[in-house]
Amino acid sequence: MSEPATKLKTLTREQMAARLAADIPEGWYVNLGIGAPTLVANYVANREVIFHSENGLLGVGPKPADENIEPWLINAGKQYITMMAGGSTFDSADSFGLIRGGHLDLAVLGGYEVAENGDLANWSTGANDAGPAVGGAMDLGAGAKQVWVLMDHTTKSGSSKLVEKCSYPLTALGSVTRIYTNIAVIDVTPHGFVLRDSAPGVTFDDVQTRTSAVLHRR
Amino acid sequence: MSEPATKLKTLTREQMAARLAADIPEGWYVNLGIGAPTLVANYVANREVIFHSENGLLGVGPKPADENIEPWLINAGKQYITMMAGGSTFDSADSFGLIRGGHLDLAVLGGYEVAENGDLANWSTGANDAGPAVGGAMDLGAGAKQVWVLMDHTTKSGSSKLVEKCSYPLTALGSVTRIYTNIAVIDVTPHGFVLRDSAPGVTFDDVQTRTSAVLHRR
Amino acid sequence: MLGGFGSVGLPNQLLDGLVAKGVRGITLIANNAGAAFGSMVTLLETGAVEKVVCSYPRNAQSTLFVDLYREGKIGLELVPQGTLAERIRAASAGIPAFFTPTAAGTQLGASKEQREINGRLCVLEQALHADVALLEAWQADRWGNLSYRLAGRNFNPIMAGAAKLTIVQTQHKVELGEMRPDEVMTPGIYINRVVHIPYGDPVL
Amino acid sequence: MLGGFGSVGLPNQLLDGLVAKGVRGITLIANNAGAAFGSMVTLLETGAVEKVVCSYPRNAQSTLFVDLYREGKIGLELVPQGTLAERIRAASAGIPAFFTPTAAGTQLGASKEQREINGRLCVLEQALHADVALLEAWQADRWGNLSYRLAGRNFNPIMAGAAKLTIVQTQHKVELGEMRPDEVMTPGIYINRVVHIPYGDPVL
Repeated sequence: MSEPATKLKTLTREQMAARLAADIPEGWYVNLGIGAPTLVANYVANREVIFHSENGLLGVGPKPADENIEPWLINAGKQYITMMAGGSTFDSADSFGLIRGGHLDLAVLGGYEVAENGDLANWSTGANDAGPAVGGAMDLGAGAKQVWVLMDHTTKSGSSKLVEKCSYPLTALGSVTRIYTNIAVIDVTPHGFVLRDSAPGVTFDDVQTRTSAVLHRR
Repeated sequence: MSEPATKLKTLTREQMAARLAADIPEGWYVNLGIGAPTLVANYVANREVIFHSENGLLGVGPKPADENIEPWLINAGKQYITMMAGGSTFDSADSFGLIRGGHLDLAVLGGYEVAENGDLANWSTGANDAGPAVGGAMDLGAGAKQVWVLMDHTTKSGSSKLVEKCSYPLTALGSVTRIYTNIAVIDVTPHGFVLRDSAPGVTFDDVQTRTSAVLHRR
Repeated sequence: MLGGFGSVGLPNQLLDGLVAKGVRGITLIANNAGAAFGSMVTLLETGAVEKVVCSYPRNAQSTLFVDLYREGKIGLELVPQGTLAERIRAASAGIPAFFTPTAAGTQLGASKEQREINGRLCVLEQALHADVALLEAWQADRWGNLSYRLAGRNFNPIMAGAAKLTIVQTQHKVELGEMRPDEVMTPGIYINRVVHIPYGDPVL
Repeated sequence: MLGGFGSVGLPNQLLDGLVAKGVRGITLIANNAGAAFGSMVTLLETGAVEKVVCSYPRNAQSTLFVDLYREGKIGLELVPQGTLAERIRAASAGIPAFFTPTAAGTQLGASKEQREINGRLCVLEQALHADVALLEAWQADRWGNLSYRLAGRNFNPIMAGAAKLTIVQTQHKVELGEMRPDEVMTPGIYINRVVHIPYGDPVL
């Protein structure tokens, strides 16, 4: 694995979420994975984006104030939510029919690794520290029109999470179309990784150094 | 084909429907095929029987008076109907999931031929005088817990419609459990046709003579 | 792909538009194709429909379809009604193929892959996609959320999502939120265009 | 087979009954199995559950399931959530098996029949039946017609019909006809028994 030469000023999780949110067009139907992807909802306030939750909801609104909690409204992360006007409810088969049938414009998922052919590994590190669990990750990976991955560019030990070939168990084959990391935005194309944007002060070479696959210029 | 020796007094369509209706227990969920089977609904007034219609209704009630027609309530035969209290509506996929999933207690269908192994032919005479059409017959034949066929015992020319093997194109394999004709009620069992009941004045031999397969006594 | 069962839930005015536009070479996917009146008749008579995928192309008041079929002027793929519904639902739900006992061992299953599953003969059926779905709803809002009236539901909710382009004619336009979350029968995600056409009750 | 997503729509009191009855040798089919409190914990702790069929047997507040699993005291069939839902729906709808792109080419699809359909690798999945389904509803009437409250719907409607015996605990009992035909989310044909348990709101 490549060893970064210099220490970069990286984006926070909130900044990463905001950067990703900026690219979501008005009117898109979007599913946000559990964890960091959930933050994306905080940065689309000026646009009408319709959020889906796997447990059977479309039109998920912001978190309620404590005094306004509706105990029968939770999202797939088991957090209390609200519904927007225009929201709808349905059962789990319909909810995943919607996902698998290619109706979601976008799923934002976390990732352990993304390969240059778009393969995603995000459900198991093999070691299964927290025990095996897959949830809706494989369905979202296989089903959404666009799969954007929101993750740090490297592991804590400095290894690239953007790789030639995933070493962890796969979630879905060739499904990732874009990656938002704490230093860059990278398109996954038929030719491999293409740098789309980088964080302030981060150069192409900075990103390539931290990517264990060939990075192409746009 | 056997030639009846004597002319029998046969049941009318209404009498056949009433005879069949008498065997439907309270609480059953029942689908009535288009044509003569529809008449069965007129003879269960003293029991709570819940009728299904393929176009997405459970709890179909009697025909409305002309002045009370609801134009958005029709049955699969495209006749105006009413809904009972407790009725429900759903889409065509759910309606046939209900059929195919084995949830209906009973489907009452018309028939061209029934074989002694329970094979049913009721959708095409091969000649297709009225053009090809199948509707929900194959789904009902394959899906309902019980399939009872309501039909004349013989064709207009006197041929038996209860046969060793169907000559017309099949609707469903081994699915018919009972046959109500204008002269008899016949169970379809692993051993073949078994006479269950016959019309007033009709003997076992009368029925056997008009049946082109072995008829067993109960 | 055309919603409706008989004339209830049928998008008549969108069909009129199809006639007015002069679209030809149509493969029509609908439960019923044996129309006795209206634009369906025009589409059949003018040869705009090349093929029908249908469970019941028969009508007590008209022999139009049967006549065309006998003369070899129109194609037909006859599909059991439940299999038709499930194939359409499968297209919307991302299921490319499924096994069903319906039609196994019959003429309509004869040309298909068959397999015994749990002791029961089944046929493999394919998802049925369309280029365009024309639907009829009772209520629709700006997002395309829909509700249907009584037996007007039928094939409409499952066809929403089974086509590349889904157009709905609605009897009533409502504001976002007028339908409660539980009242929405088809979420707007499946709908591309909504046209407000308060045409009134269906005629049998 | 157990309805609910997390604690919303979970039939807690029917689970209590299962504990009180001392049922053992259970194969538990549910979306979540990593309970932190309640009868689910008792069922796991007492070894009443032999195996779990589940998409997410993990809980932020508890490592109970994971500990049992690591010690080899409980079996697990991990199923992607959408495949779990579709397999249950298939059981109810009489579809013995279906192809899906989900999990194709992954560990969870590795032991299954795979086939390329329309250029896409798919796995063949089987209908998932149960002996008993325990469900939670908001309203129920004498026929067993059900409605659910908001996110309480989830797996409940599709499990109704996927088991030989379906038992529902309902928050509210209503008269026949109080729910309009369009308000019934699960028709009573799928339901065998209804128990009226006005237990109040779920606790996360």
